Amino acid sequence: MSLLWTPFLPLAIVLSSLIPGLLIFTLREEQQRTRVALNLVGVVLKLLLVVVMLAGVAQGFTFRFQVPFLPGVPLILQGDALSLQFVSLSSLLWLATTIYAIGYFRGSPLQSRFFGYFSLCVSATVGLALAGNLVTFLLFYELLTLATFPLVVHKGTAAALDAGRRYLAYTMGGGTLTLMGVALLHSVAATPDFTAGGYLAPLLGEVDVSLTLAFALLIAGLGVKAALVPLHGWLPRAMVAPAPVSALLHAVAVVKAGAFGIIRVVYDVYGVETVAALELTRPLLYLAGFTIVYGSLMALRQRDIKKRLAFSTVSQVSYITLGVALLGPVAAVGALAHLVHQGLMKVTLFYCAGSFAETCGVHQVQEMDGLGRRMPLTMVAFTLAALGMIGIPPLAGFISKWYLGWGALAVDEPWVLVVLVVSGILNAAYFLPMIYRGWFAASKTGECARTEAPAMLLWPTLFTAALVVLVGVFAAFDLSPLAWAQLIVDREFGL
Amino acid sequence: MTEWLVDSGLGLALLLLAAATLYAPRLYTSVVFFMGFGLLMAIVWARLGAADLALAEAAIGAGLTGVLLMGALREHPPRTERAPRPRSLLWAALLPLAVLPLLVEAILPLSGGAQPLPAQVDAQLAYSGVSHPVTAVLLNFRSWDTLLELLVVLFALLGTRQLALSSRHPHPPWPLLLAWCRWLAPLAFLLGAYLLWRGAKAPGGAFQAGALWASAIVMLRLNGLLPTVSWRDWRLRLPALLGVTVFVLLAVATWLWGAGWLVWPPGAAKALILLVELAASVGIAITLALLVMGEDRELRP
Amino acid sequence: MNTALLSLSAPLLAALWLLLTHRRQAPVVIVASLISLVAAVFSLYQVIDAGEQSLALGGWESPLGIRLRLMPVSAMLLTFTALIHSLVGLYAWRSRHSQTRHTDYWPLSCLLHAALAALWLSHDIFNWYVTLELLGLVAVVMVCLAGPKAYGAALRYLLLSLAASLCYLLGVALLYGVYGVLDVSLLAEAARADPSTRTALMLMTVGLMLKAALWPLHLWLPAAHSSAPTAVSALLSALVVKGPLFILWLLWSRVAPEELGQAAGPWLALAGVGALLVGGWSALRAPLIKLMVAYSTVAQLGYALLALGLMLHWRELSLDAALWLFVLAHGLAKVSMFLAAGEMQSTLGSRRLDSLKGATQTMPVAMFAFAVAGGSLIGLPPSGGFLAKWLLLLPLLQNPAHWPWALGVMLGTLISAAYVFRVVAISFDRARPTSPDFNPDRFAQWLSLLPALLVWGMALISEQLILWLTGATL
Amino acid sequence: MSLWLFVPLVPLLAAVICLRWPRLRLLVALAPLPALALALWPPAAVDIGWLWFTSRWGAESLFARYLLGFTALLWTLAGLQARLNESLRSRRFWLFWALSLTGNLLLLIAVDAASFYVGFTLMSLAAYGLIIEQGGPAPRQAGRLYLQLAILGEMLLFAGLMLRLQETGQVLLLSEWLQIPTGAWTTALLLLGFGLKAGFWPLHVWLPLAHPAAPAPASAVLSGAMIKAGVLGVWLFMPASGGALSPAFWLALGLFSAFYGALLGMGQQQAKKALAYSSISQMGYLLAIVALAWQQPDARAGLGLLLALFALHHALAKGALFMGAGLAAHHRFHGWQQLMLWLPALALAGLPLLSGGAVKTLLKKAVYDSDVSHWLWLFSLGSVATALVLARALWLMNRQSRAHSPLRLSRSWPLLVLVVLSLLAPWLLSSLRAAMLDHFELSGLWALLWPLLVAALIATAVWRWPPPEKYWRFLQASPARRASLGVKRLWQMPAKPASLPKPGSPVWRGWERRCNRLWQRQPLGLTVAMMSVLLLLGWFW
Amino acid sequence: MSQTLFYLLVGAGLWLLGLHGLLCLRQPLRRIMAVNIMGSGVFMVMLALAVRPDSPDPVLQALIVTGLVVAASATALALRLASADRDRAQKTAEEGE
Repeated sequence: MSLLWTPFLPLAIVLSSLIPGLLIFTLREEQQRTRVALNLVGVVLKLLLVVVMLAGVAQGFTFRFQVPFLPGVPLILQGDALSLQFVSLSSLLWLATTIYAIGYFRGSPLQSRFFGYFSLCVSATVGLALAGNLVTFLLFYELLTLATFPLVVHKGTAAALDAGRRYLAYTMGGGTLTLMGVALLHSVAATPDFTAGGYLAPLLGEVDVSLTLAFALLIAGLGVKAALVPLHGWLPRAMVAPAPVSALLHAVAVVKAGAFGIIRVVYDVYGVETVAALELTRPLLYLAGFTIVYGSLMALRQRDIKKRLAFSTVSQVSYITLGVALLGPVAAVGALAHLVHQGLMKVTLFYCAGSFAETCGVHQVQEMDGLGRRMPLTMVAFTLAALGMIGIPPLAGFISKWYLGWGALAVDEPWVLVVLVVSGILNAAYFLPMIYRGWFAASKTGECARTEAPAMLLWPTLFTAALVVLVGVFAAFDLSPLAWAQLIVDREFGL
Repeated sequence: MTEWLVDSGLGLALLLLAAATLYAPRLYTSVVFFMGFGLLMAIVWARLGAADLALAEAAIGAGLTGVLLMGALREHPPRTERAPRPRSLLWAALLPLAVLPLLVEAILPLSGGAQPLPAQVDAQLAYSGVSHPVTAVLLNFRSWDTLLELLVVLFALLGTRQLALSSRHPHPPWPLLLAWCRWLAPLAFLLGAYLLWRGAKAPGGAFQAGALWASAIVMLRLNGLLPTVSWRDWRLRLPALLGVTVFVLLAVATWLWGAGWLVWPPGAAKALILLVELAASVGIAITLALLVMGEDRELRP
Repeated sequence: MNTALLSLSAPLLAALWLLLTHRRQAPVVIVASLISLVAAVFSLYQVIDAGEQSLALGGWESPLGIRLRLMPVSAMLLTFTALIHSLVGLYAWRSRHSQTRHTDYWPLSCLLHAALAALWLSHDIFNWYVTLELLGLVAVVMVCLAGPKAYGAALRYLLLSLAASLCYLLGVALLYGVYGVLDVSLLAEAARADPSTRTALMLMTVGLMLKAALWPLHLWLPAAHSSAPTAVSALLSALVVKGPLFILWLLWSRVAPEELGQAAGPWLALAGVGALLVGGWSALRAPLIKLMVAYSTVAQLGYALLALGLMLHWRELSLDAALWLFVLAHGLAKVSMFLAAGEMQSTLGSRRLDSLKGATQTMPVAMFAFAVAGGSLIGLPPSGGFLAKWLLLLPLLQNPAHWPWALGVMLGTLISAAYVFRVVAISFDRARPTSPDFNPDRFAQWLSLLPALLVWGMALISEQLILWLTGATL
Repeated sequence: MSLWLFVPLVPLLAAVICLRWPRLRLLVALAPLPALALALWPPAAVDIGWLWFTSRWGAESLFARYLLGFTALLWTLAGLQARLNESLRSRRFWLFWALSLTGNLLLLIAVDAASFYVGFTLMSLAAYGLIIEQGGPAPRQAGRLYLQLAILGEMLLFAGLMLRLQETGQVLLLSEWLQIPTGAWTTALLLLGFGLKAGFWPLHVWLPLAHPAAPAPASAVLSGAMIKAGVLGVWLFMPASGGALSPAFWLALGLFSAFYGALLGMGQQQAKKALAYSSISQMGYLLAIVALAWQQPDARAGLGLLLALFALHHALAKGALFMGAGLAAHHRFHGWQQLMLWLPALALAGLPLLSGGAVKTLLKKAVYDSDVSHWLWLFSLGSVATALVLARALWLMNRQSRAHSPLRLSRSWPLLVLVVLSLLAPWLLSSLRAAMLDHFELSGLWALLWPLLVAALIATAVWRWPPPEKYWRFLQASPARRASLGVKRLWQMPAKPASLPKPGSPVWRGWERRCNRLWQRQPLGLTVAMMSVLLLLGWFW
Repeated sequence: MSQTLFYLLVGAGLWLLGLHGLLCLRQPLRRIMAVNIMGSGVFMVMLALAVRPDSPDPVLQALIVTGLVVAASATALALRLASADRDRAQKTAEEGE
């Protein structure tokens, strides 16, 4: 690998969606083919670049792109193991979601705008993943908010606008808190690159108050996107967005950005030791535990499929936070693996919800009766993802839950097991009735003709559903998310 | 003692007149009081030994502003006015009264103390091209201020040009005034020219002269002796802009071919200052006249 | 230095040419602005290269004569002024909806340009008075270009502006009475912390605050700025209010004795926070498009005032850089915002915010410009607004005792986000879109986007800019 | 590629094929055959490095081979029987059949805990599809309760597994776990988790509902094979010395369960329900055997074999009975065909020379050798109860089947094979063969026969003078079903309609308007006043 | 009390009087006059300073001239603006009727 082009690889990964996105904005509505072509070229290019980078990072290369920004704080795009976990997930799901969205929006207006912002959203996500220091992270974190808002309000209805306003209110608030936290940290410790093991340890004992406040600010700011209770209010409303958006929002872009940020802050900014010394994670741990249970309880009470899924996200994303807050290497593996696993499962569920709504007009849980006959393949995907969510072995969710439970015990926090068990039961309580209705209940309207979703909607769904199974069954395989998480943790914890 | 009595009388009269101007029940009375206030001010200044300023105040502060106010009065029928209640006036007076001690505290130390500048002015007066220090300051030492000030005057004219005013029709002037005008106008021209010429050595100068010329123009216009010239006509625009244009061009010229921005060549200083003064006077005269008399068809073609 | 004066005289000569020939030739103005821009850039280059420069006008050294001084900040502002004028001029020329195409806007904008340039270069407290008057009058006159409905606001503006000038002038008189000099540098050497100086500074400050529409003396601004023609609003918000601010800054950072500055700092900073909150709140509740933008100016000036006050209080000179970055970022963003707002307002045929429904569809570029500019106002990275806020925040956060001020900044950010996104959200309403009265003017929309892109483009040179400003204002 | 991979893969493949071509149901029915073959001729265990947390599959001990063998056998025969049933043609049924089968086989060949857990879960959940197959309210309710408890068990098991793993230092191999003691929480969680599947009292509540609801072949595998997995789990996961509670407690629990099941079974009105209660009773015995093993860890190997044999015996006999009960619901058994019902029943009751007799002898011997030999009479009494339940069940089946069409062998040959196999089993398996030598002695014979005779007497008496219905009725009450419905209702309580924030209360708006009016009316005066006020600040400064 | 100080005080008084007028009065013409009186106050202060007996100061006098002209121009504009505004108000009222 020559040294000349390696710095530009991270930049290229960001640009591979940014440039198509900007170009798409300029297209007219009817230039469907060009739009699709641009999208696909970007997607494929990004995937290729990510693969190259994966190979490089696995061999220990670092990819670092830097431009000056603030005095002493350059903008850095850097590919390390942790960022690649997130980048790969985003790129992969971007591929699936792009195809899904092309099918979903066929024939509807304002496509150029949609796909433009869609690409921007992915660029921001990828940038955020590749960010090499806190300021760069903050930059993309805010850009993500901006790029996502038009997607949330894409439908332009009163409900969508309400959701959009709420989304902005929460995320801008979170962004401001994050900014404060970043600035506070910068004022006490400058802003060096993310470092495995953190860079604040030398300051312990001098500026503890600042460090604690900065942590609180950062977590509160990131917690908004990660939908920690009580900062989750935007998420269930944001589900009014079109299905591909919800899928991306819940699986990759927004909530994951928050969770990913928390990971970065805890591991690469503060470092486990500093965090432990300041006893910062205990409140976070309790909050995450509470969020997990609360999200599930709320999901149980929803009638709307997407709303139920949204509250499920609230609950599931906090698994990641929980794993991080446990501060043990095992729990960290669980958290990092869940970052990917939850993404795969939730994206599948939202694809399915979108297909149900588009193909059969099914929006409510009660209307799902007999869907298994009408859309068997979609329903299979839904079932697999839902079972994964519950944590049924050997699906994806089980793997993360296993590591989280193990990790909790390893750091002597057995009560976390109770949270996991209760959450599992509640997950089952809201997912299984849906599965039951789909497969075992007879359709009330008597329709049972087979009306499977169009191929563009079906294939991405099946693809991600298959991944849900594969990453679980082959968790021990060298290229699985779990193995990669293990690699990250080895590097982060210096094992 | 007499000095003191006179001073205190004048000062108190000034304050009283000012208060009367503000709070007189009728607007017309107010305007009259205001003109009286301006004249009294001129007298005070003359008494304090600033003849230049007394002249300027009389011409500009009292005369011109008074005429403008009188003109404006027609647009403002008195019946529309709602007088503020005395009690609210008293309450509102508390604020300035509370500020007064602060100002007094600041003013007290100022009555004495030597200043560095007058000596320097005296020292450099010989090189300024004129012998009257005020003119030297205005047109040589601080000519930049003056240039900008001419721009201010121009802005007032340009601003007036933007304002649509439909109901402005010239009233027939007083017959007596009409009769006097024929004599007064040339006199004012002459007096202005004299002041301009004298400005180099003694109190007087472009502004005073411009004000006098303006009054002459106004008088002639009122008599119908001058035609209505539209702004569209370069013959109006050129003189109105003459002062600024000449000044700016001279500034650029001194930069390009001279010793630097606004540096008058030693020999030609007096001539240049006179040129500027003349141009400025013409400009001011036209501008002021337009400000007083300007009609829509004149200003907004 | 000569280049700086050239940058001043180019628009002045252009204005005189236009007035003499009585033509409304937009290209002349734009060319003059561009010449001025080039000259300003040269002068900026000279300053970076050779440091501060001064020129004694008429060959008379201060205190007798007037000395012009080209400081780094003034060179920067000179460039900035020329740039904004070129951008706005371009818009006013090309937009079908600019209400200023066939008016005296052209000579007036040139004169405004010249007045501003004179102000940046001036270094003499009385000369400042004259430039302030110039600025005030030309601003009022330009507001009047909007026609009779703006007269009320313009009259209030004029009267307050005059009162403020006289307040300032009384302060000048007191200072002159004490020290006998007018030149800023000489004053700075002589200044003592006595009651006269204090009162003089106070009078000048109040006058300048009124002219700069700093809270709580901002009440005239929203009406005046929102009723002016679009291009004028842009110039007023971006440039005119910055003039008094510049003087205020020099007055306090150069002239005022340190102990006075230290005592006055918290008050100014408090006023800044007040501006952020009150201005932001009013913007949030404003029913009209341009009124909202105008109130946002009030709010944004709060940042500058906050930076100024805290700089004085703590002698934290890096805050100067924050102050000027705010000015730059706000200027560019506000131009974009006003142009976009005006373009949308006239195309959609209503001044009300509600009429922006569906604007993302009907006028995407203008709405995008509005949002992008708004992003800088909020301070989203990597826009210019963010850079400024970053510089402002760092000293605030360094010491736990200063954190309450940071809270003010945070609230300000949140409230600006709220008012910007309130508009953005409305524009996404596809349910009942307002249909445009005319065919939207694409080119004009792009012109309105240009400044917003520039303010985000500041990120490209941000490091040098900040380093230079931090060094330059020291 | 190891042969063990075929054990779970073949059923899965068969399921996929069957989904595409539903006529190939036979493939699914025969899918356990590789497992059966491997049970007979087992290759060495293999490590599978790429599967979840790396796993290890195999069946090396006799114990494991017995279990695998009879399970595969039962599944095969039940599958074949199901194939003959016209009403079981839906793809869904066969899919779930195959999935349960996969799970069941997987947990049997699992040597590591994770694989066991995976198989266990798969089996548990897929069985829901079997229970609910016939549709209608009863299966739905039974299925709901089953699923609720299965999920609950699953989660508790997960927690227990995690705790156990922590105790064992993250070693997944089950064989390593035997020597490592366990804590109270782990014990409780594991026993609850597995117990909910095994179905001994008081965790049996789903069983009496699920078995009657499921189709007969499904009930057969459910009762014959699947619930054994629960006991197997307890056996494998707990240390050799038992959990935190004393083994005597578990022994008591097992025996109580045995009597409880029998007692309630006697009062049932449905043959399959009575059989289900009998299963509860039998699971009590299995639990008792496990408890015995915990009491005397040295005898673990022997008791383990007993456990396997008991399970095998119960699987074959109960499987045959359930399948017979299913057939009896639609057909009349006549003549020698009655033997297809009687023989398994008698075997279960413990008739000498049948599998039951042999197992009972072994069990009694084991008890006799243990510290609790004074409890031996309870086991004998238990035999009486078992016999009574089976009598009741047979009587109910008989009553049902009278009206129906005659049974043809072409419809029931898998049942016949099963009965024959259960007859042959004690002779084929050496351990049982040895036990049967006892039956040729009078004391041994009498020990087994007297409970049967007592039971026969009681049965005849009851048959002659039946007690009034009302004495039975309380036995049929099912509080669990009601509780399950309650849980469902609680869960599905609709969310409150989202309360939208009120857009500005009138009071607040009024204030705002007043303020606006104030400074819009007099901006100039107000500003000048503000100026003065600001100047006044000079006083403070 | 010296003459200078007396006139300085008179100037300050005029300034405050003008301020008070601006604070209370509603009529545009009166407000304009109030501003002018404020201006006169400032000029009075400046003049008093300019003619301090020990050093008569031509610079300050020149400044006053400049200030006067500026004030007069602004007043002219303000008056015209007031008239125009009044005119507009009348027109609106007529249209309203």
